[in-house]
Parts: sequence; C-alpha cells; structure tokens
Amino acid sequence: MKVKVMFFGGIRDIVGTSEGELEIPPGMTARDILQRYCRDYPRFNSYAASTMIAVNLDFASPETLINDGDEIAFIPPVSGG
Amino acid sequence: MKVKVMFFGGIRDIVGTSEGELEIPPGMTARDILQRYCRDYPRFNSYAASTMIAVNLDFASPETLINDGDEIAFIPPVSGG
Amino acid sequence: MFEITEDNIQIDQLLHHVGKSANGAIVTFVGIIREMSRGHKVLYLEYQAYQEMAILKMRQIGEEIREKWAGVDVAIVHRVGHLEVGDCSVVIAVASSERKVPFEACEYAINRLKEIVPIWKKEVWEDGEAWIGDRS
Amino acid sequence: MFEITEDNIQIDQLLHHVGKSANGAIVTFVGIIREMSRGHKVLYLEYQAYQEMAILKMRQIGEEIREKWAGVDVAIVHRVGHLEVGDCSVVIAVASSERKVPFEACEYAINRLKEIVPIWKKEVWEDGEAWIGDRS
Repeated sequence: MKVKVMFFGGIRDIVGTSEGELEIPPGMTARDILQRYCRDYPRFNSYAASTMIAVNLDFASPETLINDGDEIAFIPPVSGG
Repeated sequence: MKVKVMFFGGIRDIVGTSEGELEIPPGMTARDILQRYCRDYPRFNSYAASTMIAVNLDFASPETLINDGDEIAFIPPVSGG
Repeated sequence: MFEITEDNIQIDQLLHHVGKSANGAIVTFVGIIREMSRGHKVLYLEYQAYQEMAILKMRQIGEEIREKWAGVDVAIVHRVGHLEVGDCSVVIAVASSERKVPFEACEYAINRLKEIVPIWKKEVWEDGEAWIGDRS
Repeated sequence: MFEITEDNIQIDQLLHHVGKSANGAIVTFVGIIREMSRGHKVLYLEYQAYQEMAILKMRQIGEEIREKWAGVDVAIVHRVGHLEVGDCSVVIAVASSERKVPFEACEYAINRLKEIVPIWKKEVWEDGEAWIGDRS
C-alpha cells in the first residue's frame, strides 16, 4: 500500500521535507507509522508524546487502521493565532 | 446673567432650535431652567422626568447653581451605538 | 483616538492607533445599521451628537478602562449625520498584550457608550419615525 | 469565509462578509505580531499551515458557533508565511443581531482556533528561534 505522509513545524525540520510517500504493508495503524518515523529519525521521539495524527484531514486515534491512499499528517502542538 | 442652552434629539424638535442664549437672574438652578422650558414648551414636559442636564460639558445635579456664561445642555435618554 | 465624524469610519485607522508593539490582541466592536428595527423597515437614521461633551465622555470611558485593565489602549470613533442600512455607526478598538482582556474591555466600552455618551439617533421607517431612547 | 492567505488580511472583507442586514453588531479579534515574546526580541515569524485541514477546522469552528449561538455569522482568515512585528496574523469576525453574543462567540472562536486548527509559528529572535507550542 502507498500512503502520503505530511510533516509540519519542528517535525518538518527533523524529517527535512514537508511530505513524502510511504510504502507500507496492510494492517498498520497510525501509531505504527509514527513509530516508524521515531525509529528512522531519533529526534522525532521528542515529539511522539505531544503529536497528534490526522488521517484524511481529520484528527484520528492512534489505533486507526491505515488504508491504501490515505493522507497521514503529524500534528505537533499547534500555535496559530 | 447670560447662559448658553443646547437642545438635542426630541427636545430639539420641540424647541425648534439646536441652541440659544438665555437671560436669567442669579440664583437659578439647572432645574429652574428646565422648568422654564417646560412652561414655555408644554411638550417639553414629556421629557422632564427622563432628561439629564449637563452644565459645562458634564452631567450635573438639578440643584446645580447656574453661573454667568455657563453652557447648559438638556440630555434626553441617549441612544448612541 | 476619540472622535465624532460625519464620514465613513476607517477601521484600519483605529487598529493602527491601538496596535502598539506590545499589544498582540485587538478586539473591535462595529455597530451596523440594521434593515429592521422594532418591527419597522428602516429607511435611514439621523445621528446627532453633543460633540464636545461626547468626546469628553468617550475619553472618560477610555480612562475607566485603563483603570480596570492596566496597559490597554482604546480608540472610539462614532459617526453622526445621515446613515443608511449597512452603514457603520461606531467602531471601538481595544488592544492588549493579553487575549482575554480586550474582549472584556471592549464590551465594557460599548455598554458604557450607550449609557453616558450624549449621542442620539432618530430612526426613519417606511411607516413613521422616532428618536430612540425616548420612553424606552 | 474561512481562508488561509499569504497576503495582508483585509479586515474590511471580513466585515463585509458577515455584515448582513440583520446583524447590528460585529466583534472582531485581530492578532498582531508583538515585538517581544517570552523575553526575546522578535525579528520575524514563520507561519505554517496544513492548509486543507486548517480550513476544514476553521469551518468546524464556525459550525460549533452557530450551534451555540443561533443566527450568527462567522469569518476567519489566517495568514501564513513570513510575518514581521506589527503584522496581522489572524482576523476573526462574528456578527449577530445582539450585542453580547458576538463577544462571547468571537472569544470562543480564537480559543478554539488555538486548540484545533493545524497552524504553527516559528519565532525568530535576535538570540535564537523556536517553534511555539513545542514542549509548552
């Protein structure tokens, strides 16, 4: 399966890109994807506890099953206004 | 003594002018002036209870003694905004 | 900035006036002439001010606010003369370094303006007219 | 009107948008970039948005408000990109037929915006920089 992953704020600085495509096996949850990035980018771990995950433009629970074509975004604490 | 008197809102419509000069004897209060207008313009009476009086650009008690050169304004209920 | 004007109120001017470098939050109140009032269809309004005293009273409101909420900046501009539906009658802008304060202070300002500032409006409807405030 | 823009926000556009003929009172919140932040002198800010989701979340705030306060109109525009001290980052306008309602609803809107709308700012100071929200 192929999914789109988007990065913002301090997370974007760590990953070094605003978005990417990811090949994943079926059955992965949003949390699994987050953990994969934490493994690949150790500094990502400092965001793991405070970061929310959005799937297809809405906040999603970490247990959400990811489907082919989903858009996943990591949402560090927002600071608009 | 000579004083300036100013009229606003519905009171201005009754008196038919926005301001005038008035010759008065010493010792008159703000209320006395109001009552003089109520006598001269009977329709003024409908405003007597709800109208405030300003003397020299600030709200004043009806008992305020009027001095030569004072500016007296009748303030019907305000409706700005 | 406490003014009575016969012209369109430029809200940007008020924002500019209160938008000092320490103020991160500005709340404005904008009064607009409504199409319907008390069940009547409005043709136009005539606003009248006791201008000199009105400016003093608006300034007094600014002082009251700065006593209650330290460090805020306040601007009030009220329009007078002939106003039509959709026109802006008053703009109040309150700026603060904090987010909650200007909401409270701006609401205080419009409430006080309606109490103590000598300004009057006559509503002219399709079926009559009245000075607002009279016997109400 | 729920928008993300890289340009100066035109407050008059928001006022025009919510200023329907039944609405006599408009309250706006305007966010301004302050010179000092957390003890640092600000050089500039970089705002980033997850644009598509941010617009959905601003629209959601509008819906929440219209559930809580019937008949109000809401507009929210947030700026992104490079902003300097004195620039306006966000404008929220809430219009109502009543005077008290838009104060409450507009304060609700800015509080919710700061909670759920995916927008981030990096402050760049004379002596460093930081994404705001991190570890705070």
